[in-house]
Formats: sequence, C-alpha cells, structure tokens
Amino acid sequence: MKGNNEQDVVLLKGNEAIAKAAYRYGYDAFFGYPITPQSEVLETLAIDKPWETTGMVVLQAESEVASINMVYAAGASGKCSMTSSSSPGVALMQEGISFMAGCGIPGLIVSVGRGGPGLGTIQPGQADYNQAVYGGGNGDYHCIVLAPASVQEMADFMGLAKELMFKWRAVVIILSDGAIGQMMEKVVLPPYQPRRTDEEIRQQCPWATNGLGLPGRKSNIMTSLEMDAPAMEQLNLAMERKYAQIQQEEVRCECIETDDADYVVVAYGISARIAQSAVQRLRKEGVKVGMLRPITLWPFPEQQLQQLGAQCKAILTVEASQGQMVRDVRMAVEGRCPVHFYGRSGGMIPSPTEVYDKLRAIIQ
Amino acid sequence: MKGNNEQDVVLLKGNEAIAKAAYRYGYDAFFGYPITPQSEVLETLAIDKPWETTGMVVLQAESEVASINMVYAAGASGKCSMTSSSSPGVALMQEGISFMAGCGIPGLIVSVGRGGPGLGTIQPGQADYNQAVYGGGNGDYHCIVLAPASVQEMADFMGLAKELMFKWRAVVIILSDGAIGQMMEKVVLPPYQPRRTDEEIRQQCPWATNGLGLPGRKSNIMTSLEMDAPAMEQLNLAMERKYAQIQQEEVRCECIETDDADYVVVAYGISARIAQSAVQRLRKEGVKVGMLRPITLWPFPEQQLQQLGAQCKAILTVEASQGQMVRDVRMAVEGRCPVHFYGRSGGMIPSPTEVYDKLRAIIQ
Amino acid sequence: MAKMKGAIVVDTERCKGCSLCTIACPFKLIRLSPTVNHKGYNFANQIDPELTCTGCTACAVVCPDGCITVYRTQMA
Amino acid sequence: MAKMKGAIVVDTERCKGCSLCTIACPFKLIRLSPTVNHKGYNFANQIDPELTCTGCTACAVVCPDGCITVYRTQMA
Amino acid sequence: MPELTINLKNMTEEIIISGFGGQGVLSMGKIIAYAGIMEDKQVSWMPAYGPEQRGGTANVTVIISDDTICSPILNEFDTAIVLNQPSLDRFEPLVKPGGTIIYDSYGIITPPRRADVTVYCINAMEEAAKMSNAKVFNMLLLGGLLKVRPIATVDDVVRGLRKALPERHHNLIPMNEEAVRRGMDIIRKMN
Amino acid sequence: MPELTINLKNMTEEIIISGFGGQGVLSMGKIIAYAGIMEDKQVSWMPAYGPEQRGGTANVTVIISDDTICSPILNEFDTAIVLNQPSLDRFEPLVKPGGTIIYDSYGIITPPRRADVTVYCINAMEEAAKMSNAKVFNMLLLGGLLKVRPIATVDDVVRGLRKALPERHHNLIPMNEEAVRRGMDIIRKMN
Amino acid sequence: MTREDIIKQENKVAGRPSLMNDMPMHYCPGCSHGVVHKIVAELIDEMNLQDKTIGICPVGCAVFAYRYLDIDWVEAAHGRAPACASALNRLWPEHLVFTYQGDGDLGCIGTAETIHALNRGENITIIFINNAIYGMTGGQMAPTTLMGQKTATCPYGREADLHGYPLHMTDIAATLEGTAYVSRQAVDTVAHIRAAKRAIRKAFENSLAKKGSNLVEIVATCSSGWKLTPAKANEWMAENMLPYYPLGDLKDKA
Amino acid sequence: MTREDIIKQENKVAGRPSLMNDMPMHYCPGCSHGVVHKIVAELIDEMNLQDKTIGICPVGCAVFAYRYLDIDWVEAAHGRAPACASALNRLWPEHLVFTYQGDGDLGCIGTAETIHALNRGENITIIFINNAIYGMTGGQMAPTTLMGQKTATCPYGREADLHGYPLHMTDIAATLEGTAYVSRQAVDTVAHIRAAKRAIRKAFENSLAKKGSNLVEIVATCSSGWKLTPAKANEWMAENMLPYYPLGDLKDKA
Ligand SMILES: Cc1ncc(C[n+]2csc(CCOP(=O)(O)OP(=O)(O)O)c2C)c(N)n1
Ligand SMILES: Cc1ncc(C[n+]2csc(CCOP(=O)(O)OP(=O)(O)O)c2C)c(N)n1
Ligand code: SF4
Ligand code: SF4
Ligand code: SF4
Ligand code: SF4
Ligand code: SF4
Ligand code: SF4
Ligand SMILES: [Mg+2]
Ligand SMILES: [Mg+2]
Repeated sequence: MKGNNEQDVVLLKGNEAIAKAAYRYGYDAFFGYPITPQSEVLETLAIDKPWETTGMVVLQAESEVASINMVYAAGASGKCSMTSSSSPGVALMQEGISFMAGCGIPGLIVSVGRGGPGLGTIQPGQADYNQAVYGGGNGDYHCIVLAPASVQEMADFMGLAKELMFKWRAVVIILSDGAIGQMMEKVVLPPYQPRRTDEEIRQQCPWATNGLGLPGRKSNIMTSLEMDAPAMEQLNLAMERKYAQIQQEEVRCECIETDDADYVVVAYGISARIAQSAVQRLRKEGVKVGMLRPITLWPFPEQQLQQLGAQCKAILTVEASQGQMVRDVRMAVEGRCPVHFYGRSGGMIPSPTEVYDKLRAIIQ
Repeated sequence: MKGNNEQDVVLLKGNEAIAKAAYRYGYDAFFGYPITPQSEVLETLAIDKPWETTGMVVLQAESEVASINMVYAAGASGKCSMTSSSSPGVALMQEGISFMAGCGIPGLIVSVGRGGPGLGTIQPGQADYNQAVYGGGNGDYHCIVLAPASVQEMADFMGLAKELMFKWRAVVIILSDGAIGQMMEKVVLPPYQPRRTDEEIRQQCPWATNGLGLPGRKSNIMTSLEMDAPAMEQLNLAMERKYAQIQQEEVRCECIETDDADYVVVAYGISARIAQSAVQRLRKEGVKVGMLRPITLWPFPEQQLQQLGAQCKAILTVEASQGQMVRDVRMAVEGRCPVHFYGRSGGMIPSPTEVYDKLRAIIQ
Repeated sequence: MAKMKGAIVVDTERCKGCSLCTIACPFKLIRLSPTVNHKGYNFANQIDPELTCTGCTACAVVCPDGCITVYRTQMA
Repeated sequence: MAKMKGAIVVDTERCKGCSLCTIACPFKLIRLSPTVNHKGYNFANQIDPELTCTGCTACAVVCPDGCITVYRTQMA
Repeated sequence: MPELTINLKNMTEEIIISGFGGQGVLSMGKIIAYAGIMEDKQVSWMPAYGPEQRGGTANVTVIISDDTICSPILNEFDTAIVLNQPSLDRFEPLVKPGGTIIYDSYGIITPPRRADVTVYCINAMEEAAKMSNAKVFNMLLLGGLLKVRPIATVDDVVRGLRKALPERHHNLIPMNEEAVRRGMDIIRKMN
Repeated sequence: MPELTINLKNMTEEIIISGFGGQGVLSMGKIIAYAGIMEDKQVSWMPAYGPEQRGGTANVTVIISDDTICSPILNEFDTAIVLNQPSLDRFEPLVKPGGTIIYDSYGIITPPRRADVTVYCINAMEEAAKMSNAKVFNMLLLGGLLKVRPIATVDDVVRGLRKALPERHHNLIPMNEEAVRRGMDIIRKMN
Repeated sequence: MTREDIIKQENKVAGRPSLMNDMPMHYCPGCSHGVVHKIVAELIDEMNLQDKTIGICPVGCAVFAYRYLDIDWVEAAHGRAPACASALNRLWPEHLVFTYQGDGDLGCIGTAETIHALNRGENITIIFINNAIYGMTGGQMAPTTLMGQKTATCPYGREADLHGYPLHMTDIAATLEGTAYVSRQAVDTVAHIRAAKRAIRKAFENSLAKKGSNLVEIVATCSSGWKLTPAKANEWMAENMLPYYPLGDLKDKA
Repeated sequence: MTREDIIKQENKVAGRPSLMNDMPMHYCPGCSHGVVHKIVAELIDEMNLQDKTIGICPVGCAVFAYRYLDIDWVEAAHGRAPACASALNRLWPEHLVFTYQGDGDLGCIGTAETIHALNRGENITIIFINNAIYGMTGGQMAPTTLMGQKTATCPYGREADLHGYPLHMTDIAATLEGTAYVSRQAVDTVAHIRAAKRAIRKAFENSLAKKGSNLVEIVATCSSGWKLTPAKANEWMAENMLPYYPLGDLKDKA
C-alpha cells in the first residue's frame, strides 16, 4: 500500500465500519435488534467479540423498543452506548429518543434508511430525514444528526458522535442509508481508544446515575418528569439554550465549488455522491455549479444556505425521498432564489444523469 | 334551554365528547391504553357501554403499540376505528401510523398533548405538533391533522375524521391538548348514525380485507411491503398524488378579521382561544389585528398565509411549545413579512395578556 | 428476661392518618387525633398513660410513611 | 383390497430440488435430475419403470412447494 | 331572551373554587356551569388535573359568560371560593379588585385580608354537619355564591341538576334545592 | 507512484458481476476491490442485498478508479461478468458501447449478441470441475477479467488476498494464484 | 396398465390445494413454511371458510404468505399480528381469524401482544413457526435458538451468559387462562404433517366455536439459516429441536 | 419511668431508615408503596450498597420513588425498566441493579421486556408491586385486576369476554430458565412485611452473587384506586387478592 499505512486500510461495508469503529473508539455498549439493511452492525460485533478485548458489551435486544431503552439507561449511567436500526425499527424508538433528549442522556442511534413508509422496501432510502430531524417523539427536542456520505465517514462519525454526545449530553443520530450501509469502500480505521474507567466517568459525568461517589454527593436522578409546569418550562428553556448553542457551534457542511456558483445542489449522504457526479460534469461543461453537502442535518447549515440563496440563480435539492430536507432548504433560503427538488423514492436512488438533466433543465 | 334543543346540549369534557361522539357517529371500535390527560375517553366508553347499543367494540389494549396495530387491522378490514393517547403514547404509535399510511388504511388517532419531552408534565401542551404533522414513522407520508379549539369541535371533528379517513383512505389525527381534553363546555352531540352494515362495507370498501365477496373477486391484501424498488416508487408516487389532492381540497382554517389586518396572529387549538382574547382587546383599541386559526394542520393553510404574508406588517405565531408550527408559518410566508413567535412550554399555556403584550411590542 | 418499656414519637406533620398503625399496635395504643395537621390529615397519636407500650415496633414497621420512631428500654 | 397403482406428476419448473420427496417416498421412486430447470434447480423426477408407486401421496404431502400431483387407481 | 334574564347583563363571571380533594369542588363547579347553561350562557369548566391533586388540593375554574369564552385558563378571577388555607393563600392575590372571596371558616385559619374585594364567610361545613348530611356541603356553598353573585337562579340550578344527575338520583333534587336556599341564608358579608 | 503503475492510467472501471447466489459472486467482487486497493485506487463494492436474492440472483457492482468514486450504484457498466442466463439478459443492454462482457458458457444458453462490445467466454465452471475444486471457480473468472481488463496485477490480487483472508486461510493463496493464472489462459475472445 | 392410464384427472388424489395459487413461493428449497401453507390452504378449503377468513402475516420469511393463499390477508408490523387478530376477532366475530408468525415475530418483539391476546382469550388461532432462527433477515439468533446453536449473531454458539436461554412461548401459552388449545407439532414427516393438520383444524374449530385462544407451534426447519441441506435440516431438527421442544398437545380445554 | 426516660436517642429501635430522606411522599394515605420503599431503603443500608446500587423507577405511582431514597435512580419509560436494568447489569456488573414496577408497567406494556430480561438471566432484582389496578392514572383496569373487580375502565366489573383474564406474571417468571428466585409477598401485616424483606434480601443477594434474575411480587393495596379506606383495603386484599395470588416462594434455585 502506498499513501497509507497498510495495516489500517481495509475494505469494509459501511455497517461493518460502524461496528469496528465502535469498539476502537471505546464505546461501552451496543444494543440492537436485527433489521435489513443494517444487521451487519450487530453481526460484525458478534464475530469480533469486543467483550473479550475492549470489554464492550454487545447485546441482541428483544426489540428496538428495548434497545433504545437500554441505550437510555446505559447513557444515564455515564456509559457511551449505541444502537443501530432501520426505518420501522427507528420509528419504534421515538418514545425512547424523546426520553433521552428530555433527560439529556448521551447516546447514539445509527439509522440505516430504507424506502418507506411501513415495511416499504429494504432498498436504500432517505425518506427518514423527518424521522431523524423532526423526531416523532413528543415534546420540543432535537437530536444532532450526522449524515455520512462514505464508509470512511461511517467510521469517522462514530468518533465525532462520541465526542458530541458527551459534550452536549445529546442524542446523536447517524443517518445513513442502505447503500452506504451495504457498500464496501476502503476505510482507515481509528486506532484503539481505551474505554473510560470508572474514575474517568465519575469525573467527566458527575451527573451520571451509577452510585460512584455516594454518599459524598447528592444522589443522581435521571428523569424527564417534572409535574410542576413552571419548573418543566424552565427545563425546556434550558434545553432551548443548549440547542441554540449547538446551532451556533456544531453546524458542519461541505461546500464544493460554491464560491462562484450560479447554481448549487444541496444533497446529503448517498445523494450527495451522486449529485457530485452531475456537478463535476457540468463544471467540465463550463457551468458554474457547486454543491453544498450538509454533514449535520441538525443543526442545519442555514446561514450557509441563506448566503447561497442570495448569491445563486437557483438551488436544487436532491434526495432519495419525495422531498423532506428540501423543506429545510426552503426555510433557510426564504424565497431569496427558487429552490427546486429532484428525488427518487421507494428504494430508488437518483442517478447522476437524472441530476444532470434536472440541472440542465433548471439552467435553461 | 333556549336557542338549542334542550335534549342535545350537554356539559362535557373534551375527552368525554370524543367518546360520546364516537359511538354516535357510528364508529366501529375504540382501542386504547390509559394515559393522562385523555383517560376519560376510554373511561367514558366503558361507562356508556356502546357495545350494548350501537355494537361498537371497546377494548383496553396492552399498550399503545398494540392499540395502533388494532386500529391498523380494523381499518384494513373496512371498519371505522380509533385510538386515543397522549404524547409518549403517541410516540409509540409511530411505526403503526407509518404502516397505516403505507397501506392507505383509514383510522383515527386522538392525540391529547401534554408538555414534553419524555414524561415531561401532564399539563397541557402543543409540543406534539411535529409528532403529528411530520410524523416520526419512516418514509414519505402524511396524516390529516385536525386541531379542535373547543369541546364542540372535539365532537364535531369525530364526524369529519370519519368522513376524511374513508374519503382518502388516510390516517386522521385529532391533535388536541390537555386543556381541551379536560375542560368542560356545552356541546351539542350529533344524532346517532348507524354503523355500516357488512354489505355497506363491502360496497364502500372493496379493498377491505374481510373475506366478504370471496371467491367472486381477487383476494384483498393489506400490506405496505413492496420489495421491488421501482414498484415501491410507483406506490409512493401514487401516495404523493393523493397527498397533493388532499392539499388542494381539504385545507380548513378560520380567518377572524383578517381582511383588513395589518397584523395577524396564527394559532391553533387552545392557543387560538387565548390569542383571540388578545386580538379582541387590540381591535377594541383600534389596532387592525386579525387571527388565522388553522383547523387542518396538515394540509396547512399555506396559500392563506402566503396572502397574509404579502398583506401584513407582521405575523405572530402563538403556541404552547418552543415553536413548532411557526416553521410552517415561516415556510408559507417565505420572507414576505416578519414572522414572530410567542410560546410557553412544559405545561404552561400562554395567557391573553402575554399575547397582547407581545403584539403590542411587535406593533411598536 | 426483663420487661421492655417502649414509647413512640409520631412525626405528626408527615402522618397521613391512614390508621394502619392503630390497627397494628397489639395494645391499641395509637389513635387518630380529632384535629388535623397542616395537610388536613387526622394524625396519629400514642395514648399510653400506663406505659403499656413494649416498643414492639409493629406500628413503625407498618407505617407507610415512616412517621413513627420507636424507643425501647428495659424497665428500670 | 385391490392393489393400488399410482403415478405422480412433478411441476418441474416449480420444483426447487429440495429432495424431501425423494426421502419421503417409501419406494424411493423419486430422484433429482442432473439437469437444472430455468431457476437453476435440479428438479425431481419420478423414476418408476415398474409402476411400483402406490399413489400413497407421501411425496406430495411433504413437498413444501406443492409441485407434486399424485394419481391413483385400482389395479385393473 | 329578556323574559328570563336576571340581573347580570352582558356578564362574564370567572370563578375559582378550591379545596381539598373529596370536598366536592369539581362537582360544585359543574353544577354552576349547568346552571349557566340553563341561562343559555357560555360556560367553561377547567379542573386542575393529574396525580398531584392526590391528597392535595383540587380546584376548578368556571367561567359563565354571555360572550364566547376564549381562554378557559385564567390568571385572575372575579370570585374565589376557598375551602382551606392553602387555597386561600394561593388564590386571594388572584382575585380582581372589586371581586369576591367566599370562604368556609372551618378550613380557614387566617381569613382574607384584602380590602379591595368583598369577603363573605359561609359556615357550610358546620351547617352540613347540623343537617347531618355531608353531601349537601357544596350545595350550601353554591347557595351562598348565588346570593352574592346572582349569575343564575335557584330554578336554573334545579333544572341544571336535573340534567346533570342521572335519573335515579333525581329524588335528591329537592334536598339539594333546600340546601341551596339554606346557603343563601347563612352567607355573611365580612367587610 | 509511477514505479508500480500498470497500464490503465487515470482509469475508472465499472464492473457488474452477476450470477446465482452461492457462486461466489460477492467474494469475487471483494477480491477485485482489494486488488484495486493494492494499486492505491479508489474502490467501491455495492451488492444487491436483501431476501429477494434468496435462491435468486446475486450481483455486485465494483468500481475501481483513480478518482473519487461518486455513485456506487450504476446504470451502465464498462464490464459485465455474467454467470447465468437471467444475469446476461438483464445486464447485456447495460454495458457501455466499447465495453466488455465476460460469460461462463455453463450457465448461458443464448450468448451475448451485441457487436459494439467485446465479448469473452471463459469456461470456468468446466475448468474448476477439471481441477476438481469448485472453490477456485471465481478465481478463474478473476484471472480472465484481469487478462482482458488489466485493472490490477496478479501480484495485487495475491497481496489483496493476503489482506482479505484470515491468517488461517493464507495457505490457500498459492492455489488461488494458480487459478487466476489459469483463468488468464483460458479466456477466449468471441467477437 | 401404463402411467398414462393412471394420470387422469379422475384419479387425482393429491396435489396443490385449490386455495393455493400458481405464484411460485419465495421460500428456500425445503422450507417448512411451504408445508404449513399447504395445510392451512387445505383446511380453509375443506372447512369452506374462504370468505370468512382473515389471515394475518408476520414480518419474517412468511411475510409474503399473502401472495400464495387466495384469502384476504393483513400484513402486520413485526410482532403485532396478535394485536391485529384481536381487533379482527372482535369486529368480525363470525370469522376465522388466524395469525401466522415466526419465532422472532411471536416470541421476541411480539411477546407482549402474543401473551395478552392469548390471555384475553381472543377467539383466534396463532400458528407459530419455530425454526429457532431469524430466517428472513439472514439467520440471526431467535428467542428459541438452542443453547450452543450457531447463528449470525451468536457465531460461536448461543451461551447463557451472553444470550440468555431459549424461551418456551408455547409452554407459557398453555398456562394462560385464555387459551383453549395449545399444541406443538412438526412437519418433517408425513405422520407429523398429518398430526399438524389435525391440530390446526382443532384450533380453527375452537376459534369458530369461540372457545378461546389457540396456539399451534410448528417446530420447523430453516435450511438457509442453519446452513444445511433441506434433508440434513430435517435430521438436525429431529435430533436437536424435538428433544427440547417435544411434540404433542400441551393444553386442550375441550 | 416516664415517656421521657424512654424517648432517648440511645433507646431508638425503629424509625425511618437512614437512606430515606425527609421529603414527604406523594403516596395516598396507607399506600403499600411506602412500606416497600422502607424495606428497600433498610436493605440497601444494611447491605452497605448505597454507592453500588442503581434503582430503576417505573411509570406508575412509584415514578417518584427517586425522590425518597438517597441512591442513584434512573426513571424508565413505561414498562421498559427491565430493559434499562439489563443494560445496567451488563455495564455495571458489580452493582446491585433493581427495578421497582407496578402491575401495569411490568405486566402490561412491559410484558416483553420483563420476560426477556428474566429469561436472559440478567443479575437483577425486579420488585413488582401488584395492586391490581393502575394507581397513577386514576384507577383503570390492570392485567392483574381480579375477575369482577370494578375499575374506571371496567366500571361494571372485570368480565372475561370483554377484558380477558388476570395475568400471572410471577408464575410465568418462575417457569423461565433465567430466574433464580421468584417469590410472592405482601406488606399488610408485620409478619408479611418481615417476610417480604427477607425475600427482597435474598433477591438482592442473588443479584450480587450473579445467580440470575430475581423477582419479588408484593401483593399490595391501592386504597384510592379501590375506593376503600386504607384499613378496608388491607382487608379486601387479604380476602380477595391473596387467595388468587397466594404468598410464598415460587422458585428458589439455590
Ligand atoms: C420493527 C422491525 N424490526 C425488525 C425487522 C426486521 N425483521 C424482519 S423479519 C425479522 C425476524 C424474522 O424471524 P422470524 O420471526 O423467526 O421469522 P422467520 O423468518 O424465521 O420465519 C426481523 C427481525 C422489521 N421488519 N421490523
Ligand atoms: C407510554 C405510556 N403509556 C401510558 C402512560 C400512562 N401511565 C402512567 S402510569 C400508568 C399505569 C400505572 O399502573 P401500575 O404500573 O400498575 O402502577 P401503580 O400506579 O398502580 O403503582 C400508565 C398507564 C405513560 N406514562 N406512558
Ligand atoms: S411499639 Fe408496639 S406497643 Fe408500642 S405503640 Fe407501637 S405497636 Fe403499640
Ligand atoms: S401508619 Fe403512619 S401515616 Fe398511618 S396513621 Fe400511623 S403514623 Fe400516620
Ligand atoms: S405417491 Fe408414494 S409411492 Fe408414489 S412416488 Fe409418491 S411417495 Fe412414492
Ligand atoms: S419435494 Fe417438491 S420441491 Fe422438493 S424436490 Fe420434491 S418436488 Fe421438488
Ligand atoms: S430463510 Fe429459512 S425460513 Fe426463510 S425461506 Fe429460507 S429456509 Fe425458509
Ligand atoms: S393511587 Fe393507589 S398506588 Fe397510587 S399512591 Fe394512591 S394508593 Fe398508592
Ligand atoms: Mg424464525
Ligand atoms: Mg398498579
């Protein structure tokens, strides 16, 4: 191997990368239930047996409802834990996600989307954007949503997710899809990071419900319940402040040749890769096209889009759905320029040619 | 009793009105699980025993997950059925709702909101707007969302819901809140409508999976599964067309003195009642303030708001949340005029004075 | 064995007047007061002029709200 | 009782070559063909030159894919 | 509707009734609301709900109005009927100037002190004990209320009861009417 | 990196391999991808997944490129390796003009007819039977591919195998190398 | 006498049941699901219930059962078939309502729905295909996977400490007051298939007679999940599954 | 000797356990929850486990248990406490992990989580407060509500046809391979309270000794839900509940 250290470059499915990155980044636990197209996450962990090496706990739960509540409790006690699932499985987690958000419990959900609604198809889809970004749990809350566009990012975002979930006491969702979950690419896996010791947890998570340090402190309680409405409102306002800060600090996106762009494509994940083909082709043809790829879907790169909205002649949003993120694009652009949409759904993925054609049609 | 026929005017809680309207409108079944602040729906049905009169089935399910799947099957077989729940209970229904939407199964969910996230508080809240309007189930789908603002509307919308769910083979959500669920008001209950006979069901729901008419027809199958992505996409496109038609035909809202309004308050449900106090007060003070009360939250009165956006100096959205519907208002207004927000959350409800003050601040 | 003498102290503001201690006491030494505490409950009171209480702790054991402290000593 | 004669017809395009019928036949009259059907399966075939088959239906009963039709008649 | 109209015209009366759970606070509110309906008024009845009322206080906001009722949840009231000290402590400051406070002396240790509201006392608990019928307690209170805030007639109350009560309890109506009238008698102005 | 670079410069090769489940289609794709990695190329491997492959066809799209790979899912291919009739029927029209089709005659009843692509036949099934080792079937195919589309060297394949296979199977590598070389020998151009 | 003399329409004694259509089944070769489908098709036909039956498919390999039997079907969400059946039983009391569920569907994610429907005594039949694995998703551990058995998610064999114990849902069902008939059967041999059919018939009859809930477990094979040939799978089942899940009626109220 | 001679710190023989703080409990007068809280507080104290315990609260009247006992607590979603406990058991293997759940929480919405945690043999203790009703939400029917018993959702009494049968979760628990100790106790009398405490102690000890899962059911009262005085509630329980839910150990593996 040339450029890279041969030891570390491997060919992995996105789902496998998630699993291997999990124990390398020192995750404490995985709880999950099989569902296509992400079962390889649990299967890879089962084969690699990290419980014998890093001590990571791996448990096949009885359902997605159980999984998310295991993640809830694990996070409550200061552990770094995760689950993974796909569309209907994630739907079942909504109550648990809302509980986690309500308590400020760190945890990761890897959502490998297929085409919906209902059972739909198991082919790749991005129609779970609303599910991840707007939730479906009750109440005012947000999850930090990361959208990887490559197997490498599947691995890397496991590290980012760990950092963010503890920094903000937030639920992180890695919103992927069947294509990125199932495809293999080269990936450089991270070096092993040790799991945190009890002492580190005690110091870094003084709020955690694990008994450590008692009776030298008040007992820790992890609850989202507050019967007293004025007190509950204060909790909500504190959450709002946290969310506002996250929106300030954690927006991530990739801007490709947007500086001089007359037209910009907005796409994330697998659609971004596809759209990029079309953008490159048009650039070669001399059209000033750029691409904005949101990496965090929440917080959403609103400011960047506001700016592009003022600069561009038109924006095209491409999704493997009937149009979900496009609403956020429209909201950010607020009429500054037309926002078009191209999407495929039900397990179909837009093709580079389709995106090219759509862009050409807009340009004319 | 004067204006009304004395027989029919009663004093009822919103939740009781839902229950009594259900069997009067000829609903076939209720499946539900207790949760504050809506347990009176099931309790009222248990007391009134409609199974002995109209034949309506009433069943306390083992959970909200079971409830929604009972509604799913009942609707699949052509029956008019419903459930009711509150915030975290509705979160648990998201998979089932997505399945219903995916199959085009008629059914009603009454969602009586409290303050969230998580367990939150049991006091009234409107922070489940996203949950109802954007779902949390997987895939591209919509539910028709009705927002009653009085006990009378709780009763009336039961009739409307029945009509809409069969007209469109759609999931209808009545999005109420703890205040409207718990408060008593005068209400005129509808006259008894008989439940449909088997023969009527056979004729009106030829798609229903109940065996009726076999072997004279192809067997009916109710499924959201379609492994073949191109076929699944066609199903999605057909759903999109249906949704577009619903957006054309079913938008409902109440416009109060908006014709000449310089300022408009947008609010639904309990917040609309409260905001109306403030609007009336300002009108008396000579300020040209109006109110738009969306009755359907989906489809959302976008056109009406576009128009008002062009006409007004500013729009104020009032919600008992940290701001959820306001996004849809912004999306519709698309920068035509400033959109402000006032909200209380966590079980707190905005007061007329607060809304008045906020409006005054905007006007200055 | 020397005879035991007991006495109890009821946290009357905490007491909810459930009466379970009055039933549990083998000597029926506890009564609910006719007056109410701040929360509106007729709280429990030991009526034991003859020091019949043996400090058996039954009342404390059954009290759901942990309102009763029992003291016991050998009769002098 | 008169002796029964049977014969089977295999829907070879439907057959998946699972071989369960070959095991179930008490007289081992069914074999999988060396050639494959369109789907690529070595389908089942009755090899019964001596008309040993009694039409007992065992093969049809066990066939998971309902590929076997059994005919039976009394020996003439 | 002039033939039946009573003395409050174009009125809106915003009432809070608050006491311990089990004192009949909610059903008293309901009877008031029903009486309002008999006058063809708009009414709303909004309880404090949920488990926090367990053993604690119960309260209900009742609004009777000639106009559409906007908010059923209020921050201030025309009239407060308070049956114990915590309720008085909480709601005394929330009565509008010129408003009314009615309390039952049994549950009240420190009576209301505000000078800008009219304060009435009614010994309903005592009276109910005298009548050896705890059930009429809230009817006595209601009578007191109607005396000082004639938002409905006794007739309305009786008609309302007829609607509110299941047929099998209609035999209790005369006793209740009696209690309402008694309540009108025993209420006393305190300031 | 000129010292090791082989004949395709600034190349992108988009390959579909399709056959029955169990024919080693997926792992063949993986070995090609690994060989690409050895050349420090970008690679992607995208299978058709899910239960519909049960008993049906399996296929995988492999892309080897000097550039970043945008879409791992393709509508047309440079090269198609097809191992049965349904696969040929499905993918023959999707090969780009000037592209390559490689088929194994065992599974193919009607061979490819397109004139604007180069068609190769390799009797890998037969050869594997001759070597009495069904496991080398896909290595033979791989050899054939490398012969006509030299996207990687045999050396790369061997190094790739070393990475792809668990240590305990490294003893099989020589046999596989042998099969690759054999595959290079037996592939025949058909048009 | 020649084959041609025998193969005449009037001599037909066995074949695909008339309720089962031509659609080729998606199951792997030798899969037990197919056999059970046939039994069910025959019974509905024999009992003349085509227009009075509602079948409920699971999420699992049998998700497509609705393609093969010409009756009306509802496809339930994973594990929720018993909730669906409960609703249908109450709304269509004269109908035969049955669910068809795998071990993952019935005994894992659907544990609550299964137990509560049975304990409510819903007049339904649950057909429970126990193949000790998640067939559809590619061979993961099921609640019924045997100790030591290897699956995709316990590749070194099921261990109590890591994975807990196999769950005996049928035994639990038999203890519930709401169940009328609970039986465990298999479909590996002609005799077993005939017995299984008798059991399902009794269950259907009970359902129609409103005697309460009925559950028939079918100990089944999954050659793909087990990575065995269909023939070997039957053998493995007889050797390993049947001792652990012994056949017979566990409860018969009648 | 006077009262004053007796009431001295050194003579104190019973009182509120030290782990139970001053916060007044929100329970109704006479509620069994309070008694069980005291037992649990005493045991954690006696076993010296304050810094090695994680308690898991249910959704139910005991939702606020976390306010009263000075240990670390996780408030679970309705029914999911056993899933929470499973995660915590595996991540904190040296800790005492226990759940405290009502009948609705454990035996209705949480049926699957309860059965699977127990059957996995998680080294946890489940304390199951069976008051045959939904206390918190205002007295609706629970899975354990007795036949004929009146609740807000079966106001004319529980009937099999409409509401199904009471569910015996503890009996099911005893049949599961993963459970080490399963017991049914009550807290209506001093003797029962002492026995209940012994049972919970054994369960705690088993959990720490990694012997498997433990479940202690407490047959309890809910005077508010039952609309009885606390004293009458105890009587009703003894007369009606105990015959149906008899006390004693159902399983003891040790
Ligand atoms: C909510 C949800 N979770 C998970 C899945 C994925 N899934 C599909 S089938 C299945 C298990 C099937 O196993 P089993 O019930 O034993 O049926 P079998 O295929 O073995 O017949 C799972 C987990 C799903 N579709 N929905
Ligand atoms: C998902 C969900 N469904 C329903 C509820 C409402 N709820 C709160 S407590 C409870 C039942 C409590 O009964 P039980 O578990 O028996 O406890 P108890 O109050 O009797 O001690 C219910 C249904 C909820 N909070 N969350
Ligand atoms: S300690 Fe015993 S004797 Fe004394 S009051 Fe309490 S119960 Fe009665
Ligand atoms: S048992 Fe406790 S709460 Fe009940 S009356 Fe006695 S002291 Fe009061
Ligand atoms: S009918 Fe009987 S004898 Fe004839 S082939 Fe089939 S199994 Fe063999
Ligand atoms: S049992 Fe059926 S599918 Fe299997 S080999 Fe025989 S005929 Fe073919
Ligand atoms: S995977 Fe198993 S259960 Fe599914 S069809 Fe194949 S053999 Fe049958
Ligand atoms: S409602 Fe019942 S369980 Fe809840 S606190 Fe009151 S008595 Fe206890
Ligand atoms: Mg299975
Ligand atoms: Mg209970």
